[in-house]
Amino acid sequence: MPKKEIDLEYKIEHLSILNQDGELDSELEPDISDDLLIRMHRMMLLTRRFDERMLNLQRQGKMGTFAPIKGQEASQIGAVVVLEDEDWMVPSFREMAAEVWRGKEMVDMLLVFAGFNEGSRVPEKSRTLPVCIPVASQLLHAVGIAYAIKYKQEKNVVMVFHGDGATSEGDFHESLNFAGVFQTPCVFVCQNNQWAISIPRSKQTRSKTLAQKALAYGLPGVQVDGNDVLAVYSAAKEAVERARSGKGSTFIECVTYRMSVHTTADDPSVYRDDDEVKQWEARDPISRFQKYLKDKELLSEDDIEKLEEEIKSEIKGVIKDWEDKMKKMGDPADMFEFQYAEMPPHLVSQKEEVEKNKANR
Amino acid sequence: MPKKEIDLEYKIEHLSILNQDGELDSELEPDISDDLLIRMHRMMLLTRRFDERMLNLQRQGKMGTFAPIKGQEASQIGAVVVLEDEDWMVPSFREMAAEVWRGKEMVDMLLVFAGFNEGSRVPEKSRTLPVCIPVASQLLHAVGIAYAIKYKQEKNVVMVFHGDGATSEGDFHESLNFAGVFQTPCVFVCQNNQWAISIPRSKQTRSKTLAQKALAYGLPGVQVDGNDVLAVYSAAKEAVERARSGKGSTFIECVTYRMSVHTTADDPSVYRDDDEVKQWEARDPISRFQKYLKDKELLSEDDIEKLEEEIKSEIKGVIKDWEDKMKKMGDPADMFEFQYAEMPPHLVSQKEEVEKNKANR
Amino acid sequence: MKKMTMVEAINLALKQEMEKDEDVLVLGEDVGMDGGVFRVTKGLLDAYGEDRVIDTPLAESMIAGVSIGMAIHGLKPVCEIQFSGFSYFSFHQMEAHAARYRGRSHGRFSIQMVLRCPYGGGVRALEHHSESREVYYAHTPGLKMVIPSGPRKARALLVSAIRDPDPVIFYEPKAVYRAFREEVPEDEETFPIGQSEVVREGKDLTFITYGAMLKPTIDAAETLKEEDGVEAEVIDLLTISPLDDEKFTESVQKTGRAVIVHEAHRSFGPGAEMIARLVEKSFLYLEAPICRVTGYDVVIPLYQREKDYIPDVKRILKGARETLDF
Amino acid sequence: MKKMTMVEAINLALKQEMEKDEDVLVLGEDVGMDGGVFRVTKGLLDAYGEDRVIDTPLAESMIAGVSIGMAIHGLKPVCEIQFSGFSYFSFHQMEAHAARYRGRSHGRFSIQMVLRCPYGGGVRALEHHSESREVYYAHTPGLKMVIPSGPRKARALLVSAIRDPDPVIFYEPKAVYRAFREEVPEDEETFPIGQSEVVREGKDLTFITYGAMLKPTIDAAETLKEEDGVEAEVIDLLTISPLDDEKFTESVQKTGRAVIVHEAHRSFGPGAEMIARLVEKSFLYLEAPICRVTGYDVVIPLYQREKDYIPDVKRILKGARETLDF
Ligand SMILES: Cc1ncc(C[n+]2csc(CCOP(=O)(O)OP(=O)(O)O)c2C)c(N)n1
Ligand SMILES: Cc1ncc(C[n+]2csc(CCOP(=O)(O)OP(=O)(O)O)c2C)c(N)n1
Ligand SMILES: [Mg+2]
Ligand SMILES: [Mg+2]
Repeated sequence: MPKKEIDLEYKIEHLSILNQDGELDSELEPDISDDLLIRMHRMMLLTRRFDERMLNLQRQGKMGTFAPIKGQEASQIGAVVVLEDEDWMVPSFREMAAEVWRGKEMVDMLLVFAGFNEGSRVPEKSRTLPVCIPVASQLLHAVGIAYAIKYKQEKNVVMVFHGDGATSEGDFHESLNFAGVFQTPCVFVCQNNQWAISIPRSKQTRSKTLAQKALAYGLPGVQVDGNDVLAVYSAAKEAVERARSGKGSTFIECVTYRMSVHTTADDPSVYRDDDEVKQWEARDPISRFQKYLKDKELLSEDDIEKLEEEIKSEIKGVIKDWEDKMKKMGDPADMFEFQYAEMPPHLVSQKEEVEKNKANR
Repeated sequence: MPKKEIDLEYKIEHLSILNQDGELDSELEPDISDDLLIRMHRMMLLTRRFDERMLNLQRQGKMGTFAPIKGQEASQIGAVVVLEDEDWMVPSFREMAAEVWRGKEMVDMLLVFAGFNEGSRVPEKSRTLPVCIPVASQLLHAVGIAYAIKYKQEKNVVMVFHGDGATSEGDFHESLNFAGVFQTPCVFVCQNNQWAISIPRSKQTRSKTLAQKALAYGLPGVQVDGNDVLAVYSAAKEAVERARSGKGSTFIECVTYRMSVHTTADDPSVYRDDDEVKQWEARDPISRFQKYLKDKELLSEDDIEKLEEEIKSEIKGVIKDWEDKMKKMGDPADMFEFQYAEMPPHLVSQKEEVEKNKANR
Repeated sequence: MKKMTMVEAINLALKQEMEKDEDVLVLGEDVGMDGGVFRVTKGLLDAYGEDRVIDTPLAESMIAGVSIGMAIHGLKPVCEIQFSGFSYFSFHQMEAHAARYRGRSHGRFSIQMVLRCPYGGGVRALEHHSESREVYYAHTPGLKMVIPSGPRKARALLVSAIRDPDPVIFYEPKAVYRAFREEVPEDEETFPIGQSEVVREGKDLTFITYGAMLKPTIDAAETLKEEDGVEAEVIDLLTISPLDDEKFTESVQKTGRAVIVHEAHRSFGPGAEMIARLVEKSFLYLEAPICRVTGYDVVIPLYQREKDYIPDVKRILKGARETLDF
Repeated sequence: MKKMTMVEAINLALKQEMEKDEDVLVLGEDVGMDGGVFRVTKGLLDAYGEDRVIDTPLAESMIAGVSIGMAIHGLKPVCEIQFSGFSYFSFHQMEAHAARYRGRSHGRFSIQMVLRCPYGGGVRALEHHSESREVYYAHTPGLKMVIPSGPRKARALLVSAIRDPDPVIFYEPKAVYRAFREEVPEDEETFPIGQSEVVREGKDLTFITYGAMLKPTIDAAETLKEEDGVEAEVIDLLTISPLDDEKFTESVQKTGRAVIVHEAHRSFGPGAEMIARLVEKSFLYLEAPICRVTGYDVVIPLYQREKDYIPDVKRILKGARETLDF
């Protein structure tokens, strides 16, 4: 039946700058200082190696469950480097690279995964939230912070990360709607890594792109090649500038891939094809960035080798530090700390109970 | 920056057939039997009068809180008449007209609003759910029923109603996403009556239309003039046919207006302009439908007068019945019924407690 | 002193705290233009503008979650959930985050927020508008749960809650909203969270109650005096969690007998915890079983049978007399 | 009889019920292809296809709400929430609807669904993966709350839960999932919901416990026998709500002393209700205060301190000896 079409003034675009062979669309090349490019590369490599090392430690039984980031370095680093220190970063649970860039101590990460609450401490000046396990629930905190920034007439922004699976949760919807209505300075970075544990993107939602979900909230949405650090950077830069200048939120879908297990408790061979992983290996974000940097003569094979050595010893240092720290931790009575600003009487007496039990052992 | 546009194969259309003066776009006129047209009109008028009467009873203190439907008769009746008896209808709390069409006894409505649980009984054969107070939560039940229908390879569909405010709730999002992924035979009828208590549509969400929210789930969405019963009918018919033939869900936004109070506990003069109400009075769904029926020579002023009399005495009968029924109700021990299929021991003893208390009074 | 209803007293607390501290703001459904469905936030929008008195879209998880974010960035949000029956839409945000950010960040973040909602029966409302489920919150570590019983305490406790560095769930007994007036001082008044109050002294029996149940309990105590010559002590809990067990312990060690009165369901209800604490700390003082006069373990019925669900003076008297006669 | 872990036993229950009744289906996150993150639903997808073993999008309220709808149309969904810590995302659906459709429709609709989730500590997991908050459900009228302690009971109770016309919350102690094997009959076996079991007889003291705490409680009972010559009775609750207070009443009227053991937080926790019932029904039999050996009123710590949070044999023994020495 013929009806009147409503003009939605809307389109969804896909952004790609550095293709999977590291070839550049030079028209779109963002203006990034050499120094920043080199630091981005270093962080991507560092976190790749740290990720591998943690997997190793976990397999040895030295750590509990954690969620590897392998393959998602570009979509995290490309986005997060755009932030100022005074901006807020709100991670989900798979943004180790972005967290480390923001100053999260690697030793603290190891502590958390080894079961010590101390590792999730947030240093006084840091504006990076602790990881958030309940999927999508952190998005509401992000827009709440963004509202507070706007309320205080400050100039900072919030960048919040989440996965493709997270887009199905009610909290995702409620956050983006709030961001739309109140035009909060919050940038949503969706790490569409194709999988939510065993559920592929295609079964998560029937929408063609995740980016188009922004339309429901009157927000701009864009899809980028999430393994292309330059594309992620460009989209994030534009979005952060929009937010900072009072024009509100943007939704960025980074199309990337979870090259490893969901968490160390997961066995993807049960539900996904190795072939798929191989295809994505060819689109690795690091090698393609390295080719770009080499083309720009900012990086040589030698540099890479030296960097790998440097990283190895940095990680070794972190692990040593971690092992030392663990020895000094684990007083059971610590569980009563930080429950309330002031310990209420019933916790004081329960704490005494624990201390008494400890003394009697 | 130049990017590649993604073709979403998507548009949002607005449908209007009978304009506010009752003028017909005859190209779009749906094929509805005379008999059905007359029954639709009768139901719209009956429920308008019943609504007015209930408001009256409430103001006299004979009933508790209820939510008037005035102005939304077309968007309810236009949609619900498309259903077969074996289809399911899932209301929110403001679909009195649609419920009565589906066979809900008016006397039961009065009982509920007068504080008797008995009024929310669902007769054995009925496939109309009881009203659902928590906004948007009923949408999930609707898609669950729709899944069950599909699972059982039956041919029925589900029609679920909700308001504009409901589109902000997480449960709305999760329902539509489920409907998209599993292509369930569920038609969503959004009664966009411009207000959610005191919150206008424009503050509920920044999206230009509510219909476009369907895009986020890969579902077709359409906006119709909700005060135009022919437009609502046409859209609902198409959607129900789609669902019945296995092609999945449709989202219909009916643009209508809450001409009365939110509920009898509400005073809209605090937050909305009388002028706005006046504008919408000119778009009344009943008078425009009457003009159409008169033009078709299906209705005369005389018929209307007779009908009004008939309705008056029908409502009178209902109220008499209600008053009689109330006299026989109110045994406090009834509160223990229907909590579980079998009454567990602690309820048996609590019930005895209540019976003992009653005996002692 | 001006005599105020509870609605007016809470409104005063909000107004004065907003006047004093720019970081305090109010958000929720219909709290702005409409002044709240019970008019508790009336006048705030005009006084403080829409950035500070925020009419939100219809989404409770959002209201709670956004408040958490605001608190992280240093604001002190007072959010309203329109009825406690809809607060479970945001329960995961309160349980997983409001209650935990302090611990999770190892002390860095305070979630200084108040989640206000009307609770309980008594206003002839529809389903989901009359529940009393304070246990869900009271059982959740990291949250505080406060229930005032009258206008003056409501005002003082809300001021304390707003200033409390921890998240406070503030249940307002809607049956009390306009039931009576009390003198409320214009000048600042606070009342410590975590502290109950002996509102009537007695030596024969201890009543422990709170919220809308305080009034019928006091009435029952008066009747006991008149008809039975019994002196009942009445304790108004005010804070449900952390539970102040000192005052009722002391009282029951004096009276030897206790009756607990609440609207909430009996099983796994708030009264059970009070009994457990009394057994733990005052076992040898107990001269009779502790009696629970409570809502039953059924969904609270619509208003025609509500009065049979909610404890009233007769039921309280019956419980008290059985306890006294034991 | 085959020896099975709890995971295998639950899997057997699901398989047999699905085999027997086409209306039974399974839904949740990763329950299909992956067979569930704990492999509880392993093999079901292959056997019954994706219409009956439904991998849902990531949304807990949806999982519960859709199950309610399915039940209304006559199916018997068994839905899985991946960890009990995420079940609060769907709490409003369970509280407002699963628990109430029977009452609301005046008996017309049965919400015959089971909401399964792993709960409790013991698997070195991240935050939100170790909670024990059964009270939220136990306090909610209209719901049933079941917690098995071992493979055989888990299988029998799950079959009963699936056939139960009321909504059942089925908490599976993940610490027990693979902790030990038990003989589980291949042939159908059920166990009545609402019934507890005396798993060890004794005359001196009554332990009341359930779930993962059964094992250390029995160990403590054995130690008491060996070291103290004390005969402790042990009651495995199995159903938390509706609470079977008959068996523990009888037991405590015999022993005069009771110790309650659970992982859940102490305050407003499940133990409080058992104490309240014992006080109500067995006051004159009590020879000592009833002791609660429980999780503390703090967010359960990450795994290094988890063992100090969760009751163990030593703490149970200490509680028992204090009760015996009173
Ligand atoms: C509310 C909630 N439900 C379920 C889980 C269990 N869970 C952890 S991660 C995950 C999948 C998340 O998928 P996605 O959002 O795509 O993020 P990714 O893991 O791919 O980074 C699930 C189901 C959880 N943590 N929180
Ligand atoms: C979950 C929930 N939150 C809040 C309310 C209180 N409330 C009842 S109706 C309503 C507004 C609903 O607006 P809309 O969806 O547009 O429906 P309408 O009332 O206009 O028909 C609100 C906030 C509720 N019933 N349920
Ligand atoms: Mg993912
Ligand atoms: Mg509306």
